[in-house]
Amino acid sequence: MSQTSTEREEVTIRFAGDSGDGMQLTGSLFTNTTALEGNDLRTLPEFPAEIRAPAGTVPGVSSFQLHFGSKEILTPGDKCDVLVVMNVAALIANLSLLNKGGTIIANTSGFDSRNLNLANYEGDVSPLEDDTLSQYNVLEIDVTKLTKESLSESDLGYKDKERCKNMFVLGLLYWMYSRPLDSTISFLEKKFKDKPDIAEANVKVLKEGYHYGETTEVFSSRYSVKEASLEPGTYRNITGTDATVLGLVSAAHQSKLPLFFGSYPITPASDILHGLSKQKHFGVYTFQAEDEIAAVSSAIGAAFGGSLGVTSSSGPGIALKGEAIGLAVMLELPLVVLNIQRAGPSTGMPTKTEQADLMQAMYGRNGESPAAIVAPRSPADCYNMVFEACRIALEHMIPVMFLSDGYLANGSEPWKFPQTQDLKEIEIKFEPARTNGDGEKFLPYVRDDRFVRSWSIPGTKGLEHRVGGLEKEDLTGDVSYDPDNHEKMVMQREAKRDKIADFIPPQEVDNGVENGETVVLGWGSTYGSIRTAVHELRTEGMDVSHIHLQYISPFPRNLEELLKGYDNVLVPEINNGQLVRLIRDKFQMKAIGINKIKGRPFGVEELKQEIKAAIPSKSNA
Amino acid sequence: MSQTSTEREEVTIRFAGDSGDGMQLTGSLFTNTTALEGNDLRTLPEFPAEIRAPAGTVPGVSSFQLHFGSKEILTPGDKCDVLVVMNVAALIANLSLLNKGGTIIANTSGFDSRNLNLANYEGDVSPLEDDTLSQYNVLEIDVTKLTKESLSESDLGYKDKERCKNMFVLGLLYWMYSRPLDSTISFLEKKFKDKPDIAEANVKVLKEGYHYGETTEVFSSRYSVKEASLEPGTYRNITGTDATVLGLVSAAHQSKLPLFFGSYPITPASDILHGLSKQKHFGVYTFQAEDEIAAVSSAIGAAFGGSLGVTSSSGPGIALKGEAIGLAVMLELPLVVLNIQRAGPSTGMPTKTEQADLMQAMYGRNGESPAAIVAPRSPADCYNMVFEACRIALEHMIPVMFLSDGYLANGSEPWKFPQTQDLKEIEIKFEPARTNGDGEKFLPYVRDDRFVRSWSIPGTKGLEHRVGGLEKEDLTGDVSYDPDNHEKMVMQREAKRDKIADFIPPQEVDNGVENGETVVLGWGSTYGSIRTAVHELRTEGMDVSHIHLQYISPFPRNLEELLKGYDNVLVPEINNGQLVRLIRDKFQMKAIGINKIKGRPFGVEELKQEIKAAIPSKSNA
Amino acid sequence: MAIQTKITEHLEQVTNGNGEDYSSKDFSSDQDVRWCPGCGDYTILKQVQKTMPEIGVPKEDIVFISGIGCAARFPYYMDTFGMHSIHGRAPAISTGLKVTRQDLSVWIITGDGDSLSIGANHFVQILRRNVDVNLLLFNNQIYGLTKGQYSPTSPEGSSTKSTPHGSVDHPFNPLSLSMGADGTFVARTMDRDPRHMQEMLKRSHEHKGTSMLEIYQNCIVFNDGAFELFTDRKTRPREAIYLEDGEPLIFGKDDDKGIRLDGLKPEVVSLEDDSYSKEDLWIHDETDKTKAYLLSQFFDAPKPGETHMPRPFGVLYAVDRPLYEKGVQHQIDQALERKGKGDLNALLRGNETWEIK
Amino acid sequence: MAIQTKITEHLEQVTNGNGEDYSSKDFSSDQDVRWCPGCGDYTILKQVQKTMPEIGVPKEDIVFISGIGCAARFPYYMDTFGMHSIHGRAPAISTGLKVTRQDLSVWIITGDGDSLSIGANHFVQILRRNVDVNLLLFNNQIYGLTKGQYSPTSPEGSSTKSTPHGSVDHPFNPLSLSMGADGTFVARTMDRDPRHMQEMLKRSHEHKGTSMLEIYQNCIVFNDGAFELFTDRKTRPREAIYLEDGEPLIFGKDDDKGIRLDGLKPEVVSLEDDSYSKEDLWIHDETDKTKAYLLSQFFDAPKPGETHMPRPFGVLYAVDRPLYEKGVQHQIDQALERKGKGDLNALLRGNETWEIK
Ligand SMILES: Cc1ncc(C[n+]2csc(CCOP(=O)(O)OP(=O)(O)O)c2C)c(N)n1
Ligand SMILES: Cc1ncc(C[n+]2csc(CCOP(=O)(O)OP(=O)(O)O)c2C)c(N)n1
Ligand code: SF4
Ligand code: SF4
Ligand SMILES: [Mg+2]
Ligand SMILES: [Mg+2]
Repeated sequence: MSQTSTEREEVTIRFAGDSGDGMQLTGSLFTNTTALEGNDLRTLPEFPAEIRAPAGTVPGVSSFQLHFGSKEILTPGDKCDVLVVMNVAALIANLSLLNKGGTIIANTSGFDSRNLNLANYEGDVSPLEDDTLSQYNVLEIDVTKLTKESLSESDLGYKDKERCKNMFVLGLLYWMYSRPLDSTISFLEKKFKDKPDIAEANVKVLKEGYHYGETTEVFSSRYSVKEASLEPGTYRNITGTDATVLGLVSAAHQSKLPLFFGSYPITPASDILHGLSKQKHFGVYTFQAEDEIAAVSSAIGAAFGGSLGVTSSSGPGIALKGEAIGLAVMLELPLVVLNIQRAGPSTGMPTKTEQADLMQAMYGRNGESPAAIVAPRSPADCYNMVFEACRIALEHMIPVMFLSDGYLANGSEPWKFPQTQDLKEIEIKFEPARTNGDGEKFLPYVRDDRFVRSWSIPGTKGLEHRVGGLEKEDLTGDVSYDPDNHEKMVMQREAKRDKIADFIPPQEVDNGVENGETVVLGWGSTYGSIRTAVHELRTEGMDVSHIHLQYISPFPRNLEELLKGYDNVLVPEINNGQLVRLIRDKFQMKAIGINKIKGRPFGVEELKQEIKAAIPSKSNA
Repeated sequence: MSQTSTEREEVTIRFAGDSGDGMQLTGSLFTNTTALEGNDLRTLPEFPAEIRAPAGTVPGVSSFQLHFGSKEILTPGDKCDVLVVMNVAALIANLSLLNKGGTIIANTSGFDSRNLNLANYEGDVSPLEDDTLSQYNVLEIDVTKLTKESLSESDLGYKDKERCKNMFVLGLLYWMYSRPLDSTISFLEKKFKDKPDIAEANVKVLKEGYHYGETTEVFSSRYSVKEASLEPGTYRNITGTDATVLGLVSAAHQSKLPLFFGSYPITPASDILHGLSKQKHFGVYTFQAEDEIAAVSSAIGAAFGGSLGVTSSSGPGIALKGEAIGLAVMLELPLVVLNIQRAGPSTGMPTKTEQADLMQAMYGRNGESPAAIVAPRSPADCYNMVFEACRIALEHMIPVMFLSDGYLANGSEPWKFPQTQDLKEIEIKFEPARTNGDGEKFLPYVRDDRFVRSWSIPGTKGLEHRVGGLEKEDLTGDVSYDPDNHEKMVMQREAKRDKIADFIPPQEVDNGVENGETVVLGWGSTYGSIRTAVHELRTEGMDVSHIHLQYISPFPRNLEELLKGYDNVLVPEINNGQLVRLIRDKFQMKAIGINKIKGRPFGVEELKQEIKAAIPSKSNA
Repeated sequence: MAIQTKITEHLEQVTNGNGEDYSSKDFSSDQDVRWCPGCGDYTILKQVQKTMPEIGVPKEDIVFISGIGCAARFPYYMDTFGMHSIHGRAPAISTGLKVTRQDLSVWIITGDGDSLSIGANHFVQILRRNVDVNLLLFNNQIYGLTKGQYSPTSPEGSSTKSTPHGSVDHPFNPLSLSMGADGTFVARTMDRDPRHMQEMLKRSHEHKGTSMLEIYQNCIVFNDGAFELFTDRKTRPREAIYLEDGEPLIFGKDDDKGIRLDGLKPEVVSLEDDSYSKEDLWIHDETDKTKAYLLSQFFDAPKPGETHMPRPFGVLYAVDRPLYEKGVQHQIDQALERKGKGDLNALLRGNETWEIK
Repeated sequence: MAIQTKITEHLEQVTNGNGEDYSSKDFSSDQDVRWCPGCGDYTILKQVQKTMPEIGVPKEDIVFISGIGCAARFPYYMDTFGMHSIHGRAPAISTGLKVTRQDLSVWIITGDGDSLSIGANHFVQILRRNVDVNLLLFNNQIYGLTKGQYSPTSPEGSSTKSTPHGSVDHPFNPLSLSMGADGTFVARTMDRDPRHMQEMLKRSHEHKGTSMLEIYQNCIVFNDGAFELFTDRKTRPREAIYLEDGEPLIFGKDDDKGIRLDGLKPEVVSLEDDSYSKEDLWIHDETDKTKAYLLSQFFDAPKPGETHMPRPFGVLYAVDRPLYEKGVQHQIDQALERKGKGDLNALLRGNETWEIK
């Protein structure tokens, strides 16, 4: 018997099951295979808020969404075409994310009465038995049973056998989307090389799933998704967190400085600490401090000694660092502060994403305390922007805030990774020693033409000097209460921050025209949704362009001029309006915010609606 | 022999000497006498940055400036007409603050070679001997010698006698400005009632100084300053710090709540803790915490228990409180945070004034974290605005930031103080107990028409409930990760803050017209300088008005409309432009900043120049 | 409170229970408990809910305040007043609450990271101030909520998410730190011994002052078996010693071992041969600070030659010392006596006034 | 550092002094000293400047890091590298510096408020980690810079600006707290005994690990005479005891008194009558933790009946324990050995890549 094979331009699959069902692994294996097939893709895992919520319950559901295609893919997809649910809780938690008419692959043994209770499902019969799912195309498969059967020969224990069931689903989907099994097989063999029987079992079940697709009638058709036209080159898949780790190691490498990373764990930033603690052979120092204040303080201490001092946290922890960041502003030492934003205020929703710490980054310190701010726009871009954060901090002797978020940190995409020869040099020079000959006093606060002072590290003869948080006298760096000196220093610290604009790329229009009716101005993790939305609106014939900021403080020199080229400036943000305030204040132009504060990224569709809705109201203003 | 008596509308006297010379006492005694004479006045002490810098040195100079007159007096005066200097260091430190042609009263024994060295004075002869002071009218008096002589009979020790010399100067000035001695005499008798000989000596020297004026020829003339036309009533003199203390005690009294004040010392806020710790008989709890975080946390704990929880600090300490203030935002508990601002960033210049923490108050927390902000405009106004801060916090269950500064805290003015019957009631109501009868669940996050939730304190049967920093579910207050709920709660917290605008007075034009060419918009401690400058400019015929904000978040409802009535909006601030940013952002209008960042208030003259300079540039825009 | 306020009025109106006829069920809230299956926190919750009915406090007068962490979710599950605050600050929040509301029974729930890492300052300060609250330190030697980094109580060499090659910090000894901070009540129990835990909870409640109760709690996911030596039926007799005030230090299965003091040096002796009898043993004295410190030092890995000491469970130290909040209250009452209730009009008027007509 | 960096290159270029032929003048900066006349800080500054030439470290390799307070202005007056940081954080800053720059001699200058109030967390953490820095705790039992509020070391009842009716908090015992935090070097000296201070400064420098040296410092303006009993020639012999390793505990004028141990209880005995001789006395042993704790407890006001113990000065406790920074460095070196110097290209490439043509 034969099944037709349909071609698809893009597909979104969501794997959902109990935390114990291995959906994250299933998802990432499918991702790797798909990447190797040359598709463009974006992924987003969703973990339960609890460490390990009771099995079978809704809060215990863990899911992984993969969006791949032969076209440019920039978001994990608003909704999915295929939803894999290993139990009823997974269905309850995820049904709203399935497109009408979409396919559900349900593991029937996850829908027995025990599971219905655990998930405290309202209906008295399983949703598979009533018409709850009538608008969907449901495939019921007793994955658990089939898995066990296929392993009847194996002498593995019950639990071990049961654990293979995700491979069955994976195999099935590989068949559905015409993907090869080899990369997964070699992964399994590597992973379980000390447990050959387990490896064997997993591989067997994987193949079983694949054959199940081939041999059963359940599937009307299978699909193929062609290679995407990605820029030629060598690619890997990477998450925002890994990209950040690599970017930091690269910056240390390019500046030839030791990397000191002082941090205190917090979701969703902790994984950067974990990642760096594995890079000791790059001479990376990681310090898990007693709190965020000690973390940033230790980084300042390291920077005073000549290292690349970096600290990381998320909203509440960043709030605690404010005072010490102010010290770094006054000391004019390099400092990189990573804020992997999460939903606030206060503890908020730690596992949900948000962009609401921009104003804190800008103003969350006492006094006039200018720092630089950069923001990555995609998982892979975390690499570029954290590298830039380090470069700016080191070359301009200033604290730099790097504003990523949970959505970027956990998401992944294919990355045409660079090699060392492709990387920028980071120019740093320690002030040389002075021979006791010339008795004249060393002046630590003399500035160069970028208003940057020298980096004069301990251990350098003749440079003995004292710095501190009290206002400094121009040039000497001595304590000064002189009124004019204070104003001068405040202005110089600001001028130094603003001068950075001469050392960053000018702002480009990401998509669209330079002078047009409407521009959508974004920053950070909204890039994918905005780019996709604007692209589609343009193909619908709308005069709308997209500008996306990666450098927020200072703004690129040409930004004002660019923005003034449009009648409408729309600013979508995952907050209640923050960049939009900076734009209004700085350029005194009318800018309209489009805001979503749900701990979730913009969906492409909703964003398109919002953009359309926002424009007329503006034009007739 | 007779001396002419000239009448003056206003006079500024500056007393300057070594920290040990008692200039602060001298100044405040002259102030009290002058107040009793019915003059309007403003004072400003200036302390050395060091606790007790070496005697005779410039950093050791302590001074006190008094500006009084028969007209409205709103600033301590840009420069002084009379400068009292007890030694050469005092002259060096203060000469620049004396008006050309002004009078210097110099204690010659403070100008001997020893003092010249201590002050490391450049010139090789005393400034009294060369022509350094040629443009001034210098009176040289050997106060020390005259004091000792007048006490030759007394059997006091050398030091004690020497200490009386400030009374000689005071007596002399009383004569010069035709002031009675009695209030000072009774003060001295009270102060030294256990040391009658010391009292006697001081009084004797005081009179000696007075007679010296009468009998010697040194003075060409004496002056008189008529009563000011102050609003009828009973007055006292008060500093910003004392007014703040009284305001807090009054708010506790009017809300009938215990006042809990959790604080950690820091200049210039510490004196509030000192003042309140003397008010225990009002049921005031003061807690000197281990740090600012514990201070604000303890206030939150007290508020949870039903008390009026207040915490205080200055810039760096406020930065540390950000995370906990965010918790209070989420808990929706009343909390009052006093920030007595000082020059920043970082440790900055602790003894100097600045207004640069407005943005921190507005945005210095993670996530969307709306708090209310109020700012006093004069020392006595600290009473009204701290009372308002408490009222808003208690009636709207929200954290309120009170932004004063060192200039207001240490300055003083006459105050037509209220009595209890003049005070507003503060309406608070604890949620009543529930009889176990009605089993239905208590909902701590139900809101009234002001979007305010109930205050449900421990000890109330049936109200057992849990609050916390995780996002709350609407109504129930349970933990919720629901996307729509989060957006709703973010909006409700903001709406609650904005709703406060219905419960504060509409903004008035302080001076000038409602629709005009130019308005000068100020906030906080710049009131006196702006009001005086605008008054003078108007008398010079300029179309300029003055609006001064005491409520900054939310803004008064009518502010936008008011501001739109002018062609030019000028915003003078003792910072690098902060309110001006909020105005531009909120009202999308072009506003021009006038900024001074010297740790000093605006002088009236310089402000007039700046205002004039700013306007044309705007008009031809 | 000597002064009438809205609070005192409010409390007069509400007629609170006498706190007698409760069952443990009355203390469980409507929230689903969300710890990992098998987490030690469950049994602690159970023991607390069992103990509450016995302390005779109306539940509306009980407040649980926690910081952040797995342990810190505890208040959500207690049907009393509660606050799940911010990381490490529960002691400071509780101080503000207890000083102003001395009528309440305040319980702090905190983890080893919450109170010995970010919150260590507030931890030592509340111990020295001796505010009358009960601090339950859930020590699982790991950061649970953030998915398994080492904590200040993790043994050297712990390999965790943030220390793949093993931790290099020397850990705190929480009980010695508490002694060093002049705590007035220092005790230890374990999740696997419900009866002992209940007893310790009652003792903590009864003690007037800051009661520091360390609870060994198993984190089954990230640090399983950290305390097995003490919790495992087989090894417990050898490795754990239960302290009883006034009783000799005896342990071992069928009480075959004792501890005596040779000068300042504790040593384990056998009670089987006749060389030593109970009379020769160290008699536990909860009020002896030096002995309590020594007991808290039954902790470090024994140095070569030294006999290995069992880990003490029970109350190591318990003495009375004036309560911080009482001192504060006393000054207020004194002031009221000396000056009488504050007269606001007089305060507003100050010392020197003048008339403008 | 095994890895070549710009720092190692830079340090190779600069040829540093051998740190021998210095005089104390070489360590005084060009800044005018700005403490109150008669402040104890002056003599401490003097002793430090006198000691520096003797420790044989080039001054460009010496860093003084302070928090905020009068004491904390100290670095401005030393002609070495220095940072006057923020309140309480010097230990954390120093940890970051020392871990990355083990070639430097790092000195922390801190006050009783700076390190036992706002900075108490970092204080106990650095002690447990045992980073090789020298922490000089200027204890004047008051907040000097903020003009006289009580501090965590002010005795109960201290009436200060913030406690007009006397403080009600029970103060910390800094040395007991340090023992509780497992410090490896715990010592005390006083501003009025220059020679002893110099000796203690040298000992602090020589100790490998966090050296906690408490210095009794007189604040002449806000807390004058706080330590007079110990500093005054007349009372010192009676009230202070100087510790010498391996020597019996003897004090009193013409050494007429000694201290012996009766079990765990120290007691003062007279050496005049013949009932006791030196042989009977407690022999000081810097490595004995229990004895060190006991000595740190010579602090509280004696309870009725108890003999009054003199206050110990000198090194109470000094033991070696692995240094935090060495542990960190060791892991890096190990990793380098195991994996070789990191290959960035390989790291960037990762495990699985694919070609797009
Ligand atoms: C200011 C701040 N920093 C960091 C965190 C992240 N965080 C939450 S709990 C925790 C530590 C939890 O460990 P522990 O206190 O031992 O509690 P456990 O989870 O082990 O019960 C951390 C680091 C936070 N929520 N807030
Ligand atoms: C964050 C912060 N909080 C408070 C202060 C104010 N402050 C400066 S020094 C100090 C305490 C000083 O006492 P101590 O540490 O004993 O030093 P001392 O002045 O007595 O030498 C305080 C509270 C500050 N500068 N920064
Ligand atoms: S992570 Fe550990 S401590 Fe946290 S709930 Fe799970 S088992 Fe318990
Ligand atoms: S205030 Fe005290 S500690 Fe500070 S400088 Fe003066 S005397 Fe020294
Ligand atoms: Mg833990
Ligand atoms: Mg001090």
